[in-house]
Amino acid sequence: MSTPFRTAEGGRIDRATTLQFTFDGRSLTGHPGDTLASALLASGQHQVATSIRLGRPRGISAAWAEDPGGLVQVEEPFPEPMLLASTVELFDGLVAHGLPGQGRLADVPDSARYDAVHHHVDVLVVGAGPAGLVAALGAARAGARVALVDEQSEAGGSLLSGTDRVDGVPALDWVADAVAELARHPEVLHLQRTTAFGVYDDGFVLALERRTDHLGAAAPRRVSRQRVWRIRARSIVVATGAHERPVVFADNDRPGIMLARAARTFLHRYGVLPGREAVVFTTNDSAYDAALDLARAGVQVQAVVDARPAGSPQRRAECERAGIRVLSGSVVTGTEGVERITSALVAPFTDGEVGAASVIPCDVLLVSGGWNPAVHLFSQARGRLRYDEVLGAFVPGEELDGLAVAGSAAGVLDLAGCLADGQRVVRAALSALAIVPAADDRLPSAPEPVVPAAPLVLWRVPDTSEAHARTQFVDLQRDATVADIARAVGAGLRSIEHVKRYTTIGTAHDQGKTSGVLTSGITAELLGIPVQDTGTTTFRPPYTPVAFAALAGRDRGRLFDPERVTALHDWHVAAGAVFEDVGQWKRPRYYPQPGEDMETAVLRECAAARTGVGIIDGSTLGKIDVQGPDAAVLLDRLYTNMMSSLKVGAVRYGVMCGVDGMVIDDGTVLRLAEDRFLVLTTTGGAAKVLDWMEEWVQTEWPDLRVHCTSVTEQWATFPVVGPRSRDVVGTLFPDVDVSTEAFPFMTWRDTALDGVPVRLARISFSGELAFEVHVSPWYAVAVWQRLLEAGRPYGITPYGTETMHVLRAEKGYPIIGQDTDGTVTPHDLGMAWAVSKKKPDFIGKRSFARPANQDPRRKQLVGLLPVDRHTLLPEGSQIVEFVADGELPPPPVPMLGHVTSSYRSAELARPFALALVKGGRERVGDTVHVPVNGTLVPVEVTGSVLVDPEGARRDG
Amino acid sequence: MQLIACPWCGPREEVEFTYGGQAHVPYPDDPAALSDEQWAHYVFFRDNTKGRFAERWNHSAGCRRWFNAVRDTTSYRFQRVYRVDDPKPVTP
Amino acid sequence: MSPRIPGADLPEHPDALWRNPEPKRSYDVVIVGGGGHGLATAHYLAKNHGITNVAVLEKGWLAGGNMARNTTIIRSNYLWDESSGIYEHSLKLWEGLEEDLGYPILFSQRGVLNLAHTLQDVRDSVRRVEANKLNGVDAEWVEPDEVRKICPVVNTSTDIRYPVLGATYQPRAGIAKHDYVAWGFARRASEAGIDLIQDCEVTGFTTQGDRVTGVRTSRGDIAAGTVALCAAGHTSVLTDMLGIRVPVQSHPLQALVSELLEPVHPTVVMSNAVHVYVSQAHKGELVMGAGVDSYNGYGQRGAFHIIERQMAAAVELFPVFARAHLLRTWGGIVDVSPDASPIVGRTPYENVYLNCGWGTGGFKATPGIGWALAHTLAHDEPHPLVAPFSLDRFVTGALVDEHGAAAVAH
Amino acid sequence: MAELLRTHPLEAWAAALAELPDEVRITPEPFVAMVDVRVPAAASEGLAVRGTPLPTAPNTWTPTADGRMVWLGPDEWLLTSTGTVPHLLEEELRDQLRPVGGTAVDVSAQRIGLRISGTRAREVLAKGCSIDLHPRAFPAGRSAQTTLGQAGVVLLSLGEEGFAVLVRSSFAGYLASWLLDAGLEYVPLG
Repeated sequence: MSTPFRTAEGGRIDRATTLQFTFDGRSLTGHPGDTLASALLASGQHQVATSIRLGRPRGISAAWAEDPGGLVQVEEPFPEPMLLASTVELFDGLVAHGLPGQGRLADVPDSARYDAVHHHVDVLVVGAGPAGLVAALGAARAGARVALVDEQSEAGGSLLSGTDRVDGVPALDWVADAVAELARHPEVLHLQRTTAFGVYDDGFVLALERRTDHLGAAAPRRVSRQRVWRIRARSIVVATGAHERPVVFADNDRPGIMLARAARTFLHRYGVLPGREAVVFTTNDSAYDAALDLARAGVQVQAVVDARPAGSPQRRAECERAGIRVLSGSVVTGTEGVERITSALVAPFTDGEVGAASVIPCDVLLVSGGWNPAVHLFSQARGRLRYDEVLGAFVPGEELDGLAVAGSAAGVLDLAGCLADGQRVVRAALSALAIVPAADDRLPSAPEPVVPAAPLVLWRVPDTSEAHARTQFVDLQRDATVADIARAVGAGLRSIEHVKRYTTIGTAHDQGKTSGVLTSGITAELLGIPVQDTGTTTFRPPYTPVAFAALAGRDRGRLFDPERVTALHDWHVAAGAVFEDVGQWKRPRYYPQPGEDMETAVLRECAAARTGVGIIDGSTLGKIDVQGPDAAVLLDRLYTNMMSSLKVGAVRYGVMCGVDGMVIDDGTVLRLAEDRFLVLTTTGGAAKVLDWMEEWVQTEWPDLRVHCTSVTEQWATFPVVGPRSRDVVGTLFPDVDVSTEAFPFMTWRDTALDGVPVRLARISFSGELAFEVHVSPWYAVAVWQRLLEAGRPYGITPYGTETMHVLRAEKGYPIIGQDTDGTVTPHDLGMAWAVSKKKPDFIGKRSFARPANQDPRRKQLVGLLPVDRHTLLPEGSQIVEFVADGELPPPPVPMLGHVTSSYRSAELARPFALALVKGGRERVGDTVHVPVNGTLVPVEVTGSVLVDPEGARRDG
Repeated sequence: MQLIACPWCGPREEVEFTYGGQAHVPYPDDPAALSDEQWAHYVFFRDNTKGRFAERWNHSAGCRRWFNAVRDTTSYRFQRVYRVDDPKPVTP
Repeated sequence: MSPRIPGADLPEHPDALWRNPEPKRSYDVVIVGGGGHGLATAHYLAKNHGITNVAVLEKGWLAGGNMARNTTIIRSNYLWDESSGIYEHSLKLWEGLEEDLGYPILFSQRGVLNLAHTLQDVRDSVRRVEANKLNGVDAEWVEPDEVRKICPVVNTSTDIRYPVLGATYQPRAGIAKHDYVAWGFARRASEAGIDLIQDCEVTGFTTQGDRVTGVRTSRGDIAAGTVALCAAGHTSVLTDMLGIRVPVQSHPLQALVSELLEPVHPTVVMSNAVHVYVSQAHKGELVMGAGVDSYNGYGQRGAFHIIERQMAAAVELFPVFARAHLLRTWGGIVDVSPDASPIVGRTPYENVYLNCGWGTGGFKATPGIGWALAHTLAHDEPHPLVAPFSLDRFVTGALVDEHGAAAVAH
Repeated sequence: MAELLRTHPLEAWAAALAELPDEVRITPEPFVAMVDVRVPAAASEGLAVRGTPLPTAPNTWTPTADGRMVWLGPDEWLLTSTGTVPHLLEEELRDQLRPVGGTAVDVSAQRIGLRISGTRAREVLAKGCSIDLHPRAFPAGRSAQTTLGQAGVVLLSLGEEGFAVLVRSSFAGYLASWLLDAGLEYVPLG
């Protein structure tokens, strides 16, 4: 429970409150404001896990998302794999353990909520460090709509890691003032714990806000755990800072080795000492701050090892004043220790030659090889990168419209420079938006920077030992080393993409945040070419990993995809319907009565429709009002048959083809007036057919005076079907003469029920006498119930789609999309009668003349009757030639076609099927075989109409 | 996810639109007069330009109007949007 | 020290992969496109036909296009005879490929489930399974409880938005490591003396009558006896130079990967209605493909809303994936033909062969098409396996329509 | 027999909607007559329908004597009326517009209306609507056809009174569920 490495004071933690957590089974404590990493370090634990391939101990090496070492699995409050100890905020009851590179998913569903919000701004600033805060303030003061997002739990960025002063006060006081001022601007959205992870076109940025993760089990259940902000910004300021770059040397992976600034972060932000005895290895001035800060905090700084021949005269003087030894022109060549570094091997480094090493004991080794600007978002925006030879890093290499990079992310590494850059960049952004900066927008001051000594670009400490190259780790997460890169180059690889794939560098959890540039540098060195020519691998979203569920957002469970329902849905549910998904619609498939399975229920429903009366909710049928003087012209062009000759008051069946001549939809057309038709489409075809009509009218025939309007949900549609349907409809609508003579087949009549308009149509999809009742859905429930009441004496039976399918199949009526598959013409369906020979053209006509359409072996729709009178052929079954000996020949076995629809028929008292069969109409009377579960079922080919082929029943 | 400027509704998210392929491919005046090959070219063959491409779009979740656009298929950026009855613009 | 993680070790690559030669001025065969198809064709030209005076021209880095970007699913359970013919031939080659190439390609025959969520899905699935069986392709229809046994993390609850009604299952299907496959072919081809020329962009062709005499490239002019176009998404760029019209459209297709996870997903699952296809690779990452972006695009990137929809589908079908993390997204360029089947064979130029339009099927076809195209080039006659995929089917109307029928892409 | 009763698609949602706090008030609007009006763009400029000029600026709506007139496209409007029964409104408009080449279709039941108001109304809509709903960008009188969640909607800004959302009737249940889910975080635990 002890925290021996916690400083006595300081840091941005709430020392008054103690949090309990468990790591690798050990109970530990920390404070609000800690991360899991800082709490572990406070307890003296550096090692978090072992490495994936070599099993080497690995520890915390950075204080935020660039850490390649501290991978953990959270177990409580809910399992989440592959998080970084450095980014997990501590909360009471956290249970976690270290991970050797592979996480574990929960085995139960995640009940947390996730959501997304769209947000629009003039200026989006990413990063609330010095440059970002200045930019956000500048935009806010100008009255712009601003969003400021930052991935940390509090604003400040690099200022949280140091002891800087801004405007003459401690920098974090300035940060607090800035945050308070931003909060006063009503048009500013300021989000912490929010990572901008992807930049897309037109200023679109996705950012993940971790809303409740830091609350642990106390997270409110009704609030989303994580939220994706979909920010549309007219201008983006990327102020994402820079990642410190390590230097590669032998055994550079031991726990206790960390980036120099990480040590400052742990010290200043979390009040934690990374160790007692430190060695600092650097190629630039910045790491001296870590040495001096740690020394002031009581750490024994054994040496600053500076690879530069002359080091930094000024920083050396500071060190000397603090009693710190500086070894210029020296490098760390290796380390010792097992679960923790125990010493660094330090050797002179002159003109690229490494001398004999001496041992310096230490329990922490801080490393700085310079800085890599965090150019990820700029690169995602397809900004070109330029290699900066002084920094030894890739920096933004061009100006982009609508996205600018400020501060360290642009390679500006001093505080005053970052502040000024933030202002410069936001002013340019505002200017492009014609927004005038506020007169009182003042640049905060920072101490004039000391001109640093030039950094040395050093990717790895030269080492001729092959054994050492195998412990010179480039990508710690992948256990990939300099030796691996050397092998890749030796194998003939020249592209950095090939090197990455050969070595797997950069493909792990951190996506190469620390290893990417090193790999480019080392590869260039081995190939003897400039780093610029090697380039980097592509930066791809997301910047840091994002939970799948966060991206799914609200589209989960019942909201995954909209459920479309008719006005009668609640009635269907109450009636015990079993539903079928038809596109997005929920349609009753059948209505089982107690004890019934589907087969019994459907036989009962079918019998009712064939012998008495049935009723179905057909409201999902697509309906399109086609209106205007040229309405008939349009329909003539789109249907294969003639619609212009249809009389007002009449109904006609029609087929529609694509330009390739294949059937795309069918349905009935009611002529409502000379200039008006009601087109009924299939349920699945409703939107498609309306879009099809609009496309032709708008893009090809704008001269046609016609308008098409969806009225699918304007009309509830109830086919009343069966020999007694006339009685039912006649009872409910006594003013309508429902006799065959007065109301013939394929006509419609308007009437009313209690003043509510009702349209009746003599349309039959079953072959039986039938009336379609169309009424406004406002009254759908009431009219449906009236129909049921009127039908009660006749045993009116609601039926579902399954019965509808049986009834229509018995009549040989195809379902487009079930009995067709996009390769079927009207002729294939036996519907040559529905293809006009008079019209000079209609959509699809020309394709009928192609050679393949003339092939007599085309598949045609036929009926099938299993000879044994009881086998129900599975839909989808394939059909083969009859084989006399009952044994299929070895594959490939030629196929004749397949079963498209198959049902048990109450009417026929046997199962039957529809099928597409090669040359099928010529084969009526033949017996063929259908393989079913390993046996060959003999099947007779018949015409497609099996019930009432004369059509005697349609008039009752 | 870019913004597409509907000629009527202005910039809207890409998801509100559906793509209609190459623009300025008119339905033949007399399909019956075409050879099978010519007809096949109307039905199946469309340019697949790398670079600036004139194509059709529909603001399907908005005003449902078709319009044309010149877009760079490499950068995906829209350079012009224009109404279906406008001629194909000459772009630099 | 903790025990090794399953999958932590990838097999080692060889110490030598390929030479980096300067292009010669003339070759018997020039293959344009150094992706999987081009490299496989080169390998089989050398191995099966003894033809080695061959150059493979690649404008970027070898196998850096779709080969590097696909989700590595291998299966042959296509509907139509023509399709299952070429894909099944390919699958048989996959089964011996590791030995043929002497390269550990991590070919894992873990089976593929194609889920059915609607009654029409079920009909289409049974149709495909029955056709597969008659064509000698291993396939079966499995009920939801069997789906759960094969892949326990699939949500087979009946009260989800689109319940799983069953699936087709092809046990011999699986995945392989894409780079290793490409590099295996490249290494063998290079060893056989075939020149693999990278950073070599074809900028034009020289022609004489109805013959192409050579290619112009960013690394100089190269004379060619026969030319094979294997440029996938960039095919139209080449055919435009030749004045040949080819009915393909290039679209962005995105894919994504999670971090490494303990094994939870032992097979390959594909679903059309709830659009998702997923496998768990050797090292433990979940690999998924997203839908094709609707518009034409050569940008190797797509729109993020497609990824978001993909994630919603993944979490719907695999609830335990909720806190897996999206690590990386990327895009390829698929060339899609009107009937979703490839276009392979002759062109109006008598010594130029076309190989394109594979859409999302290119990776799984790699050995098969390499084998058949090499045969075609060697005999100057389309091999029967590719003959049905000729360009002129669009004129006759004899399409191989995998759109309408199979309804299963990828 | 009793008079035919009307049923609203969101009857089953009424209780749940009523539990939302004042910050997010979601109320189904009463049934009104709605007619889809088409007038060739050339004839629409200055044309008054039932005394109200057609709003020809895209993405706007104007109040009428007893309803609203909403721009849906360069030649398409949605006219609502509380005072005329649907089929009579259609008939009236068909008669009026036929001479100028226009058409009219009763679509009263095609969509239902929801009123969304309260201080969190914009925030709730922003969870599923990509349009900028800031009062400066989407003031009273603006409209948009767009998507909310996965439902196509016509969205009207009513200014201080919040927003009206018109949604296809078959999607009403989905949208209500979606809105309840989006509004849940504002519902105090009770």
